[in-house]
Amino acid sequence: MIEVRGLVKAFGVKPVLRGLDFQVAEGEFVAVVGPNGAGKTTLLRILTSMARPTMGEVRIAGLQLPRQSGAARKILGVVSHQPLLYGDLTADQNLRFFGRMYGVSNLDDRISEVLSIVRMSARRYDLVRDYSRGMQQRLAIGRGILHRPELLLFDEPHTGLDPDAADMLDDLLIRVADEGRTVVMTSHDLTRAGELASRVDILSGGKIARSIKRGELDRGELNQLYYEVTRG
Amino acid sequence: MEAAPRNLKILTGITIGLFVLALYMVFIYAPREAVMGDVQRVFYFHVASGWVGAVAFLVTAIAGGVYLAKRDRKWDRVAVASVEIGVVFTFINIASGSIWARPIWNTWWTWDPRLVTATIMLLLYVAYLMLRQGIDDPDRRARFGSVYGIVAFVSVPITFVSIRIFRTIHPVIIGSGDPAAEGAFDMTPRMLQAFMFSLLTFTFIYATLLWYRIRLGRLSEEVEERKMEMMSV
Amino acid sequence: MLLQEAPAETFSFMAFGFIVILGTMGLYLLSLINRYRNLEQDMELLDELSAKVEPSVEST
Amino acid sequence: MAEGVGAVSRVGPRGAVGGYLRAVGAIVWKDIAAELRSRELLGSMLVFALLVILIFNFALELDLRTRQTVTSGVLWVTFAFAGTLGLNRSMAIEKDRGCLDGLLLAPVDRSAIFFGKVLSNLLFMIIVETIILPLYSLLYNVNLFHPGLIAVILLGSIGYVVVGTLLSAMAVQARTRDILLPILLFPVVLPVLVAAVRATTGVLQGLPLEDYQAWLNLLIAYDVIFLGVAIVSFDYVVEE
Repeated sequence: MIEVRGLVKAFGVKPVLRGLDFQVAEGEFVAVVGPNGAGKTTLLRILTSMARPTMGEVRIAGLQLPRQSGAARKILGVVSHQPLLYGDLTADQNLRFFGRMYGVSNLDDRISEVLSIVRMSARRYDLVRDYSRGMQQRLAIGRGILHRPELLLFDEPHTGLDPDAADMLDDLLIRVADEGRTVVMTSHDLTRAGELASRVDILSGGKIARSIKRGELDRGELNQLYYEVTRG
Repeated sequence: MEAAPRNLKILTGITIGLFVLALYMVFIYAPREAVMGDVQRVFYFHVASGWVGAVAFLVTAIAGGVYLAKRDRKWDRVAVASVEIGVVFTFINIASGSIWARPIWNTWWTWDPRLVTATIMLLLYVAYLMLRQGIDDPDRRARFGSVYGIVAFVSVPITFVSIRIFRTIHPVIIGSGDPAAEGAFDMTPRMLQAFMFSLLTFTFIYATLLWYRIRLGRLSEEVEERKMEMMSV
Repeated sequence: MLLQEAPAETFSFMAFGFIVILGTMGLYLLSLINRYRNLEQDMELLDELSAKVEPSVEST
Repeated sequence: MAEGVGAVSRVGPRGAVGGYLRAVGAIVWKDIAAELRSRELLGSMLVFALLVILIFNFALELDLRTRQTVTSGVLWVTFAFAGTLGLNRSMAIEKDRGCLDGLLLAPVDRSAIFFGKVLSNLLFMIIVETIILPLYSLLYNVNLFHPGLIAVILLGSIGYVVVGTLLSAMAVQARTRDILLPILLFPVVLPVLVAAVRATTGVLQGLPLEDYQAWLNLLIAYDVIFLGVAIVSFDYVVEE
């Protein structure tokens, strides 16, 4: 689904990613973890074609970025740590707008369906501005899956959520992933990442330093490895 | 940074030589103008400065286009360097024109199309520099600079045309709308030679300054780079 | 004024004009030199700093 | 619209055009829906426009004779000032919650996003103009109802909004975003303002078309040239 080879991204003179290789097979749920500033968000922004790579090859479902980004964006669903929603519109209007941008068919039905998945049906006609952070994030996930994307990218989805809201989000993430979609999530929360993902990749020094499949290590070992890789 | 390369040293030498010669031609070789007197001597460098301004902004627009196509930062360095020099010489052009106008048209300022266009051009490129100042990410700065450099350059001829039509329709209150009408003079061959030579000299001055300014930009980026490294250590 | 036979006495304006032209060019040149000097000083400072930092990093 | 929806995965020429227009329409619809809710943008533009006209009233002493000659200037300065307010706000809305990213993630051409924003900005501009014109007419007892005026205002507003939308997309991404837009915009749109003011004067004084035809041509040329420049360069302004 995702194939990244030798990816380099520099902001000005400062390299963030230095020859990164990264593969994700179809149906996998991969969590990319790493300390702040390691380049997790940068990696995701390149995968979403919001940033262009300085060097290296990036393919999504066989489509080369940034050249074929238009086609790639169709199969991508993105949930960022910002909600990407309009505060002065209701949930219904927000989803309707993005549905039209993506050309979703049977939009009314799909909006109802998505709202019930993210458990926001009761707030359908309320302004997004008045939502709590957790509700905004749930609606943002609704926006991300609205057009039935094959590949979902979550950028620090737990940012700014209280523990209850974060647990609810986890349920949602698992449900979304179980529908057979490929998911890539960045996080700085190692524990959550380890519980959710089928594979945890540790990003350090601008590269994927380690890649751990679920069940390979227990939580303590994973934590220790993480600190060894990122601190050492 | 290494010392100036040999070609730049040679160019600098030529430019200084040309400049000394140009001063000689403007002050001694060219005759005193029969009507306006000495102040007409300002004309040679006045026009040459305007020429440098126009060339500089053209170079900025082209360098901006090349940057957007190739994404090589060196083109952006050319673009900023050229704007800076263009702003300096456009200012010289306007100020010297104003000084020339005072004894000839009896006013420091006339709403002549060329003068107004030059002034708006100056404002455009001051805005360009302010835009760049407001952006921290160097790649974005380069991209926005390139776009604005092109937009600004495209707007200049339209501005000129609009002011030209404006002047011809409107009654002219002070002086003449067109300096060719009043304050015009027949150039003697020596004047023409001094004029052409000034244009050549200022083109060389532009090229030399551009080269030095590009090197300055590169050095500044190197320093930034080093500072980044220091901070990450 | 324009009808006079002799050229107008405009020497002072010429002088003023050239002061502005050459003065502005000179100022720009000075600013270039000044900026260049400052950057070179920064560079030297950075050299010194990195010379100090590197051994201490290796020793720890 | 229905055909466009079905043709998304297999984009034929018809589907592509349908999808493009649908995206443009969606952006305009979204901006109108948000504005109906908040009324921030039009509200601030209108109040500001009225204030500018009032200030002009005292600054210029708009007596009967002066009015004949300065009306078009006062109007266009008012539109231009109020316009920057609207343009800034319209782009700030996109930037605030990362919505611009959301727009850019959609599988539509960037120029569709540009056209959508241009159309909604143009709409807001025209709404303000249609409220200000009769109001000015009422306040100063100047007859502004003239069919030719519509063409002039439309041509002038298009040029202003096209350049304004492009430059406001840059300005909101700068650190100095609140002060930057007018500084970037006014020197570039100066020909639009000059031409629009002169053409408006021509229309209001009932001059024959030949007398201000040159201005209309200039406005058309400006609109076409900058529409081209803006479409090509908008991609570079929104990418990262």
